[in-house]
Amino acid sequence: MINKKVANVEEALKGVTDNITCMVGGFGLSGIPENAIAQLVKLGIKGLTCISNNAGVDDFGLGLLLQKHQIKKMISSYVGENDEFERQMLSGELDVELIPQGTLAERCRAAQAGFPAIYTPAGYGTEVAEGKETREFDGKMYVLEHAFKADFAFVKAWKGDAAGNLIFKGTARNFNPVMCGAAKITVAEVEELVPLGTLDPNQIHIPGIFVQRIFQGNHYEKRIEQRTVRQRN
Amino acid sequence: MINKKVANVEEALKGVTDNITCMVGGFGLSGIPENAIAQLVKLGIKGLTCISNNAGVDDFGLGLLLQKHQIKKMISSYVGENDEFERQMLSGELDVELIPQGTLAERCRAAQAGFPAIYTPAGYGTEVAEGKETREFDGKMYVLEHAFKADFAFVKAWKGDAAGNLIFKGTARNFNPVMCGAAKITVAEVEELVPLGTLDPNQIHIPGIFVQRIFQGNHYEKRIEQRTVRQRN
Amino acid sequence: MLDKIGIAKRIAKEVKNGYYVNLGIGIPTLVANYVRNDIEVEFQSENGVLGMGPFPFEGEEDADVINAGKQTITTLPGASFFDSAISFSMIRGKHVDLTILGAMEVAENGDIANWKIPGRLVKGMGGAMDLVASAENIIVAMMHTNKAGESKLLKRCSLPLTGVGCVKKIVTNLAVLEVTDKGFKLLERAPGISVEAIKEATEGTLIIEGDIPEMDINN
Amino acid sequence: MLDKIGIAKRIAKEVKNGYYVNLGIGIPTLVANYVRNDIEVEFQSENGVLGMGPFPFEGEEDADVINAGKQTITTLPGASFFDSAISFSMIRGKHVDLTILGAMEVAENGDIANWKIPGRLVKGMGGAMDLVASAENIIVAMMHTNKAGESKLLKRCSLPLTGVGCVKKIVTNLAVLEVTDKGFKLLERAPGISVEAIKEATEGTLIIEGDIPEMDINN
Repeated sequence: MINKKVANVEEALKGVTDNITCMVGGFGLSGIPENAIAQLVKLGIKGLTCISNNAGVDDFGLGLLLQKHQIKKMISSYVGENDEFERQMLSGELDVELIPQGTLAERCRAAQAGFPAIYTPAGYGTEVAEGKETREFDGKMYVLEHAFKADFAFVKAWKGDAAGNLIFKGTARNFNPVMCGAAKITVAEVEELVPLGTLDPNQIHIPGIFVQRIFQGNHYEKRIEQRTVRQRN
Repeated sequence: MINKKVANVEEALKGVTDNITCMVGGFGLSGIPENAIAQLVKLGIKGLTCISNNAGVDDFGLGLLLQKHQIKKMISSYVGENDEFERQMLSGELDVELIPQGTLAERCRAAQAGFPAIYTPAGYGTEVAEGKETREFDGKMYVLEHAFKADFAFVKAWKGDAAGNLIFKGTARNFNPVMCGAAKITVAEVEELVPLGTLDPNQIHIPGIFVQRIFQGNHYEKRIEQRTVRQRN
Repeated sequence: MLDKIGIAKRIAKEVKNGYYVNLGIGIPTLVANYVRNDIEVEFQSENGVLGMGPFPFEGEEDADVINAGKQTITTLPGASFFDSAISFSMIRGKHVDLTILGAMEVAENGDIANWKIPGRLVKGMGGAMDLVASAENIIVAMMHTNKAGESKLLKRCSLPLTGVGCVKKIVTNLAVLEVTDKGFKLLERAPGISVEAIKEATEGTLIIEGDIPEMDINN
Repeated sequence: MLDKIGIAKRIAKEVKNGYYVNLGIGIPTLVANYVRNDIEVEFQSENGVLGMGPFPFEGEEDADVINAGKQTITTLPGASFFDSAISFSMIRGKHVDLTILGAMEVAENGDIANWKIPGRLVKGMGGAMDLVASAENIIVAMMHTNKAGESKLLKRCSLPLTGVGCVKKIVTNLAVLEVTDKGFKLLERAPGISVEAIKEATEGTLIIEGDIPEMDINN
């Protein structure tokens, strides 16, 4: 077993510098690497390019980095729900590249799997395809989209072991698995780091080979963005 | 829940006709759809084009179909261990297209995921790339390989439910998941069809949306091709 | 004229037995409430769940179980969770049978615009571009006209597109229309709405053949 | 001159702490037996397992747990099973650190041929083409000459290629060689083998700089 365990978030983020490109897992506020984001804030890393489906809310998730002007560019599919984001985008402080959600997922997966580019139908005929190569296959048009290149991927899982194996929970899985191994260094934080041999080899969502560093995170808030409930009869 | 359960292999293979293209899961003899193969033999379906990593052995797996001359063409990565196969290939009765194993997997996955084609480095500069489009990305050469088009995919899982959800076991997983949803109709046979709600939604390898028909198979032989053991001290 | 619930009810009738359905935010989300309960349907949400159930009872919300609108949800027996790549494999691979989504504009050639208004804050397309580029069967749920009273069914979209030539059917507060080679074909009128009123509210080519029946929004 | 076990032992020394390793069939498989046990290494098999252990005890074989050679195996704590697409994501995505495989021919430009002999039965390339096209670090394990005594280290491969310009290192029964821009650079001699004997057995350009040390095959 190749040991990926590091003692804490400080050790997990060693080597992170200004101006890196990082992938950040999560959908909305679900499954975001809360500890890694807090540490990026603490370290005062500047000039980040973040590849992440969303940009958090004003006071949580990537919003914490936006508050401190640590993000230079966001590559996302949906960035609503964030006033500070809006302000920085409109003022030109923040560069924003919006791409279709499936394209975002697959450009990560391409990096993970060693594909240089993919052909997707998403965005054909729209401004998303402007300046990009397009091509017809079987009468349908596709856009050539390139694999992402990132320095770090920060992901969050439910359980993990020292070998770097990960299991996600519910819809907190989302972009986390496709970002593992899609950057030079993948840092996984887990709610519970379980003893080696505890996880069923048949039920591992991401094998440890895609993860370089793993640590047990602390104090997960797991904030709910839209609390919707129904009444009991 | 959309019910995918069919009563038996007869019902599962309804609509299978001569000259179809089918994907067949398994690696060696591990994880092969034993019941579907037996039924193809029984139905006497002819002129099959089979997309399958291997071609079985003389008296098991796809070898059973070869014996009866039911296969017209094999698309595989490795076809050793089968004398009848060899004879038919050398005599020209059987058409064989050999492609790299990773390319085989990804051409299935492309069909599953709605990608028309992929760029893979495998086979560049070899006869596998002859007549195919090649392209450079970042100084490395890639071959354009197209998604498979198949009529049926026959896969085998360990457990499944009426919704079509599948869980595989060990290395019997192999090509089975990537073939699900990669053909017009995916027929899954399982060792155990469990009651709906029994499978943990978090631990499903293939969601039922990729499966059209599911049934519980019978009499799995699960033959071992190379029985290797070590001595107890 | 229909209200949003009326539109949702009418669209619910388009949901057939055995369909996997992806619902967009807004009116489409309401559709789930009105699907006949004697048919089998599964709802997919692109953030990674198939087999969505109703909202949870108070106190049973799970931050790790949400839909694409970031709302807390539950799952039904037979549900599954999966990652974003697999989710869009379902969508791009045409395994999802029906996509229902809102729009700012639809053109008579099936183009749709629903993600961006130049000069205004852009929130992003989310999964909409993948959905419209892939789905075989797309129904748009929207008001027939915008707040300024201008038609949203146009000859050509004026806003940046989400997808080209993809919309098949439109259900508005005034009508049900099909996108054909020749334009918007009027299929049904909302209760109490005249063909004239629909003509008035439609900028794109409107095809009216024979008597146009009134909608039945009940299942 | 080394036997197959000697070659495997010498290659085992190339396996470093923290490496994920894919072993081909034949001599490469033997390498696992000689890797130092004070380092951490995980073996990947392209049929879908990471963290392979030794063969099972008799009676404990599981038809559902095999390696790419179709042999029954066991797994070690921390192992995982996965599908063929993910397996080749590991390989193509360069997550596997070292690939060790056999060859019929290697050319001085790093080309390798190991899957097909025209006119003879072709079994297929299996995962070899994916492995050699992707791996950063490929070591070939083979005899220096074929059964007819002809060199397998050539100026140009005569057999159909498996991959181009990909081999980095070769360990034979006679020598350890590195593939460089200028040809095969001789790094080590097998015990008792002279530089002359290696020259004799090498058709491709052989680069000999300074004294060539004898191999140490012990860890």
